[in-house]
Amino acid sequence: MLAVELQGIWKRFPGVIANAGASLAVQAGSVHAVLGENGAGKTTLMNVLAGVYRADEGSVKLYGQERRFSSPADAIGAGVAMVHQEFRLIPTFTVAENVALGASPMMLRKREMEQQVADLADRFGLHTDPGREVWNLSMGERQRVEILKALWRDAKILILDEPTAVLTPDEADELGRIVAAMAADDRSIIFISHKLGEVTRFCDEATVLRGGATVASSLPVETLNAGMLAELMVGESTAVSQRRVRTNPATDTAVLAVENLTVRDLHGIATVDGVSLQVNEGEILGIAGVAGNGQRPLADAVAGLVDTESGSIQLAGEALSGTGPKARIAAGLAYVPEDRLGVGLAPKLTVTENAIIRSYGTTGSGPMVDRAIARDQCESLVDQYNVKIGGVDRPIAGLSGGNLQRLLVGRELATEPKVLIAAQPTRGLDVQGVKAIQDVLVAQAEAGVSILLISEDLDELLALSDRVMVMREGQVTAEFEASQATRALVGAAMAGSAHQEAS
Amino acid sequence: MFGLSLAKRDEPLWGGQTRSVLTGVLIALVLGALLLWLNGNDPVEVYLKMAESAFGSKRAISNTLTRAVPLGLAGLAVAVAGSMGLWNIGAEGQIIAGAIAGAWVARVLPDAGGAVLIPLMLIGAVVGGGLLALLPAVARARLGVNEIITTLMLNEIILRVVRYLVNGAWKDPLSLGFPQAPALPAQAALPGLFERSNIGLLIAAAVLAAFGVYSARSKWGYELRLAGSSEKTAQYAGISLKRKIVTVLTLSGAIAGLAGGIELTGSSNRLVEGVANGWGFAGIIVAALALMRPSGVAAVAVAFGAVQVGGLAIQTTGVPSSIASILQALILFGALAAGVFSQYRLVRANSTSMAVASV
Amino acid sequence: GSSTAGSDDEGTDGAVASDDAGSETESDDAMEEGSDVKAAFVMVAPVGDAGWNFMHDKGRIGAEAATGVETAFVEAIPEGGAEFDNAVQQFIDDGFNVIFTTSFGYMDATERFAAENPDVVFEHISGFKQNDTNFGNTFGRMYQPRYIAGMAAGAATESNKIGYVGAFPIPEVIRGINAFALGVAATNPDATVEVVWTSTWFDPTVEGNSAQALIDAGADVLTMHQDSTATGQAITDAGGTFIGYHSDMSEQVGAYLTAPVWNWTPRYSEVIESVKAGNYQPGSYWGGMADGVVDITIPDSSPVAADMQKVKDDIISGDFDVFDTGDVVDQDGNVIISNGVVQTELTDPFDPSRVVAAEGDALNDGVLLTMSFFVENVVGSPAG
Amino acid sequence: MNEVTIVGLLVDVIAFGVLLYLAALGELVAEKAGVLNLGVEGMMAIGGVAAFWSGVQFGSPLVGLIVAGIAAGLLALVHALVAVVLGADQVVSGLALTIFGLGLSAFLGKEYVSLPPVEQFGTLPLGSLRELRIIGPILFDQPWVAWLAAALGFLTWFVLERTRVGLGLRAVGENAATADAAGQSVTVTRVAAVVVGGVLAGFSGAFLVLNLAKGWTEGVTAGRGWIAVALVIFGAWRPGRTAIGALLFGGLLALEPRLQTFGVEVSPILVSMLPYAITIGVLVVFSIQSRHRPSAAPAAIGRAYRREER
Ligand SMILES: Nc1ncnc2c1ncn2[C@@H]1O[C@H](COP(=O)(O)OP(=O)(O)OP(=O)(O)O)[C@@H](O)[C@H]1O
Ligand SMILES: Nc1ncnc2c1ncn2[C@@H]1O[C@H](COP(=O)(O)OP(=O)(O)OP(=O)(O)O)[C@@H](O)[C@H]1O
Ligand SMILES: [Mg+2]
Ligand SMILES: [Mg+2]
Repeated sequence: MLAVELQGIWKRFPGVIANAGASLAVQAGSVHAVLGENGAGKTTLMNVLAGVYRADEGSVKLYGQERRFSSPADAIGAGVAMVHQEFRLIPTFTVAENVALGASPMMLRKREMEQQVADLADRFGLHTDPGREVWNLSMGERQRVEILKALWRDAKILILDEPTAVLTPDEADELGRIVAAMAADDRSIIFISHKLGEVTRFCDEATVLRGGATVASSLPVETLNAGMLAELMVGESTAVSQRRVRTNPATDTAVLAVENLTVRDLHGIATVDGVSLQVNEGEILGIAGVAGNGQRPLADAVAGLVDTESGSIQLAGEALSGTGPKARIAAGLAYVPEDRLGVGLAPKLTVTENAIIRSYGTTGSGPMVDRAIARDQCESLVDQYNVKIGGVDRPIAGLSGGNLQRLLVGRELATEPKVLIAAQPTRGLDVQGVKAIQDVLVAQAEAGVSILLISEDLDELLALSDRVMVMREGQVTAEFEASQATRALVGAAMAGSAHQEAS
Repeated sequence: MFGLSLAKRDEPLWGGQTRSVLTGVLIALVLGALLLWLNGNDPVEVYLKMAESAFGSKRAISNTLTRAVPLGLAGLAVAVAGSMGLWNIGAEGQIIAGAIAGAWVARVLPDAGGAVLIPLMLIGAVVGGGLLALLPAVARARLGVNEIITTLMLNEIILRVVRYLVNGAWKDPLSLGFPQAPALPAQAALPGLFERSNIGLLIAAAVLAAFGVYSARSKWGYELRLAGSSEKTAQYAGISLKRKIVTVLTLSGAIAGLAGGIELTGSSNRLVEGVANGWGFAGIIVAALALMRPSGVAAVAVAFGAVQVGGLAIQTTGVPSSIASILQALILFGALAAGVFSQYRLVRANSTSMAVASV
Repeated sequence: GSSTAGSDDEGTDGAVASDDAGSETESDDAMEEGSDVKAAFVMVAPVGDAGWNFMHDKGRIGAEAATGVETAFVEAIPEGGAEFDNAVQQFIDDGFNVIFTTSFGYMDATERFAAENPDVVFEHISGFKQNDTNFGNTFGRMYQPRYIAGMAAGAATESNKIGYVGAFPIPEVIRGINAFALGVAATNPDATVEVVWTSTWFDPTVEGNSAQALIDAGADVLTMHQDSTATGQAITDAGGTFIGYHSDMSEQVGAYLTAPVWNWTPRYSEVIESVKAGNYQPGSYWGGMADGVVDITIPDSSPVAADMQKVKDDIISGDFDVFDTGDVVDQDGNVIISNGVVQTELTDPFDPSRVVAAEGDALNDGVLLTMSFFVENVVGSPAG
Repeated sequence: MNEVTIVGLLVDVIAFGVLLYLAALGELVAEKAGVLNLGVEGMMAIGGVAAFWSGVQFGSPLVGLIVAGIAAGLLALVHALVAVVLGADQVVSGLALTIFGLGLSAFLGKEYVSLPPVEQFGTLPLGSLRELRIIGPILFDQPWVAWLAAALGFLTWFVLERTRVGLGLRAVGENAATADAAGQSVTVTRVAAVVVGGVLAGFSGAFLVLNLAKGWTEGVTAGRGWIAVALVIFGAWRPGRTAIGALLFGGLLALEPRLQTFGVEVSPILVSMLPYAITIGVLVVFSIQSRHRPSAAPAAIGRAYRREER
């Protein structure tokens, strides 16, 4: 019996077609993987199923019956629950309140509710403190709350959109067991993940999306291997990333030196906890780690975007601690932040205005922005990095992720930095994009730029880095020379245990 | 609701904001006509009177422009802050503060010549308005205190300050105890231009033009827009947000203060309690209709000034002032709604095929 | 019966009383053949405020009926701003040739317009400026009926405490309070008049609240110098007695006893008629009860009704004037005026260098216009 | 100063407190759902004129209250349509609502100016309780609307904190996308909250016109709606704290004239600044205290929600 049947789903957003006739069929009582590259339309399709988006065309059937959802409430009523990729939690609510939101009895009895949530959590081995406000919780805990929400509703159909992205491998396995138990209970689970190991271990069948359309549906997972899947996802055979050979090996001069750096978040938790590292001239230092283990605050702290509690940062011998971002830029630091549209670019401004974020202060002498120079700079970036734009005076929000990234990386490199921090530089890029950016990084390193590369993509790290450090809970827990770094070793260090992800 | 929802247009409609304001005016005029008709007035006659009194003669144009001056400056004040995502609801109070400071200058230097006194009074007004905005600015920058509320509260406080001055310390010895401030020295009046317009019009036009260009073209204006687009990006670009918040809100107050100075030396010959006369609140509306772009403020201010002049003129023909207010509110609602429809279209989920029907 | 010569539906407007609704169409009909006089009024607050502006609007309607000229008004025009200029200019452009500006703060602007428009007559209310040709001012001696009202209050109070809700401590209001208090003393030497300032001309809530404060302090008779009837409502609820102001408030207020009232109709009609006849003479008109611009209702119920009537008659005939008779003693016990002779040098409190009256001078209007002390049976501060 | 004047002061403190509280409670409900409504002043005015109208027509304050609630609720619906359903700017729409409400109430109320008062909200038949010394007049002799306000305050707290409806409403005000994904209709919740806010502002206007100003005149609200807006912030969006604030602000309003009868010589103009100055002070203190917590303000306030937009 088919629990879910989506057919011919089309969904357009201004300037983009997210789903182009996608389909999906999920057997009742099974765990079904939905795979695809970033931007392939997975989340969009799930949002259609969950009543968040209204499809332009297509049909939704649950248990053979046609459904038309005009709101998430309708979908919830039909037994569909979704754990969203970006958390849908209210920070000022307690765990219990978040869990019960929209599915509570008319009268709320706090104690009783918290007890029930605690019971539910215990039953599935999801440890949490139901009385705590969510803003106090770590990312992993928040993920558990999200899953509890779906369990609380006793959903027949559960959508998990990249639930393991912020979990440690142990936690991910735990989740795998829960999912299996649920399936055994005749529920249907749709599981989205980029980690193919998880797919093969947790799931029964897989559907692959590409460019918004379904390119393979309901493949039995036993018949799959990672290479096949990758091919289906990207549409062309890509060589698995290979270690690059440098022509001009790194030197021993430390250009960036971070000493005993500690950063605390708003709640006083040390997100970076006594980290020391140095990046030599022309070297690429890779930082590996499960998302949320301090990589981002580390990058922000080096770039001067967050206050540090203690420690020192030096760039080419110049002390940077206590200075603002401007001084660091002037000292030769460039930063490609993880959140490109939220941090690295200003979405409402035009392409040109975004292109000059680094240079406007120093070009032209007077108080005015020299528009001719600005335009030239923008156009040369667009040419050099092959950015596809609608027009230099259109808002940048209209660009796709890959093009945003090209412009951003290009802009940062145009400052001719001594040190480049690149956080997730190829996330969300297509194959050519990934290759182009990776080529640029290597070329820069060979030209003597020191690069701090933060990536969740282990293959990328292994392929590009001269050295790899692993961060866990804010600390550097392991360090490998390129020659010794293997997936297995680094993966184990990331997980913090002997356990490693199968692949 | 009713199976209808709003979907973003790929491109905003041509002529977006201008068109929406005009559509709003049109909607308001239709609804207003109904109201006028119910009240026993002839809508056509009333509207003709409105148009004529706002644009029908040199004098009418002067009246409209005279109003556009405080509206434009207050609108600019709000827009300057607004382009960085800050809400200055306190232009009303900053206008008063500017007028108080300007009047204070005249008290201190009663014998200075006009060429000295007027500029000093206007500078005083700028400083006064800026100072009143400084508290909300610092509170917002340092402590994150919501500037909407602090500026709103300061309006009420400064209104009572001027009332206190007029009734007490600054009471005019020559007005037989009636609560009003003394008349300004004759040389403090802004020189006239034509009809009732004075050089305040030129000052305002210059300030509006300068800010229009400066905010669109300068590094400073660029940083404002950057901060307004995304706080984090501004920080990433090395812009000190705290300092920017303080300077921008203070500047915003200073511009509103200038409006107070021009009203004081231009339209009134003494400090009066009602010097702000709602211009500050109207400025919020002007700025919002100009989409917080300083360069768009002047045009909206003139249009809004015309609506106000027209609204007053129809009163002389027996239309109650309440109807003039209602018309004004209707125009605002109309413009707001039309603004939404210039960016969104109404979509109906077809009950059989989920196909898109665009209305 | 009671004599209410000045209340709005009697007196001068009898001739065209049926037309006094004041709507524009009707007034066109009522317009006299050949008259091209049109009268405009500028009001500082909505005429719906039930006080000062309300009475001016009634005066306008009355004058329209009495003279047959077309009238128009604008309301809620702030003092000292461009709006006033716009409105007045609009009136002039529309052919209005008598313009009444009915708030003190319009004085300077009215003066300026008068200079610029010699063909238009401007009459300013409650100020003191004028010119030789087309700009005069008008006010009324409200203190006269206030005195008579005080007599009624003195007789009515049982607690010997009378409350007075005042807007601002300015001479006009202080003068009214003193006149009222002298009237109280005439019928009840033991009673005091307690004053609370509201710092607003119009805010029914604050006015009612101030009235309640006086009631709680023991007052059983209240009056006010405000623009709403809130004081009257408060004392009605408390079971006391109310003395109104502005208009005869008997309709609105249950505990109504009497009220000093404005009646602008005769003065407005007079100005309009003089313009029609081409013989307008600007001046400082400070009319009293004899002119009908201020008046009072004498309540039958008052035990002192006969005395009040006598004082009213004497005021009208000129045999009695409020501050001219007997001793006027301030709160500190100083005799300021005795039988019309100033006993101590009086200077303008706002310009102490200006002597208003020297010791031994006869009482003059300047003393009344700058009055800033309270008489002895007033409790409260004349400084606010 | 004696017992009578002190009791009188406290009676007024409660009356003003009730006036402010009703309006503030309405604003609180709307803001908790993420909608700022700066039209309180206009809604109060409409409520006032409606209450007076029905007082003239039906002579029953209860009917007046209901009619005032309906009228102001309908007015609030305009804001709901423009700012919630269409998602236009909440600040401008609210300001426009104030202009609209003041104009419309003046227009509709023209014929009621200077009419005698209509029947007020009376007291509850509490018998001898009302005769008790001191607390009798202060508590038990208050018009029943005061009890209603207290009850509504409690009800608001209860609904917000203890029921599913309140949880959903708060969620909408904190993060509309999250509430929506949890099945809570953002539009319906917000429209309802704005309308409820309007109804309460209407109640406040009715109480103002019937019991405090005791008659309809243009401008009767005299800026009290703005105090109500401030009060919500003062009360940190909590019904209980807002009640305390209402009594404090109401106390300052009541004290203004009474200080004079107590013989305290301070300018009433200066006293009238206090509520605003205190609000600023409290805001500053709050933000110093809560630097390391999420702000008490509903996080989504002022932001329109459109489901398919990111
Ligand atoms: N609300 C929206 N408005 C505009 N564009 C959108 C919206 N949601 C999705 N898109 C676009 O639709 C496309 C598909 O996005 P979707 O989120 O479904 O991808 P995905 O497969 O889930 O990717 P990822 O693996 O990164 O989560 C993308 O190009 C995205 O930018
Ligand atoms: N927040 C957003 N709001 C509106 N549109 C968006 C948003 N994010 C993305 N889009 C739209 O989605 C489209 C695709 O974005 P996305 O980053 O997913 O591209 P992509 O298909 O992955 O392309 P690329 O291969 O270049 O990465 C863009 O054209 C953009 O217009
Ligand atoms: Mg996704
Ligand atoms: Mg992409």
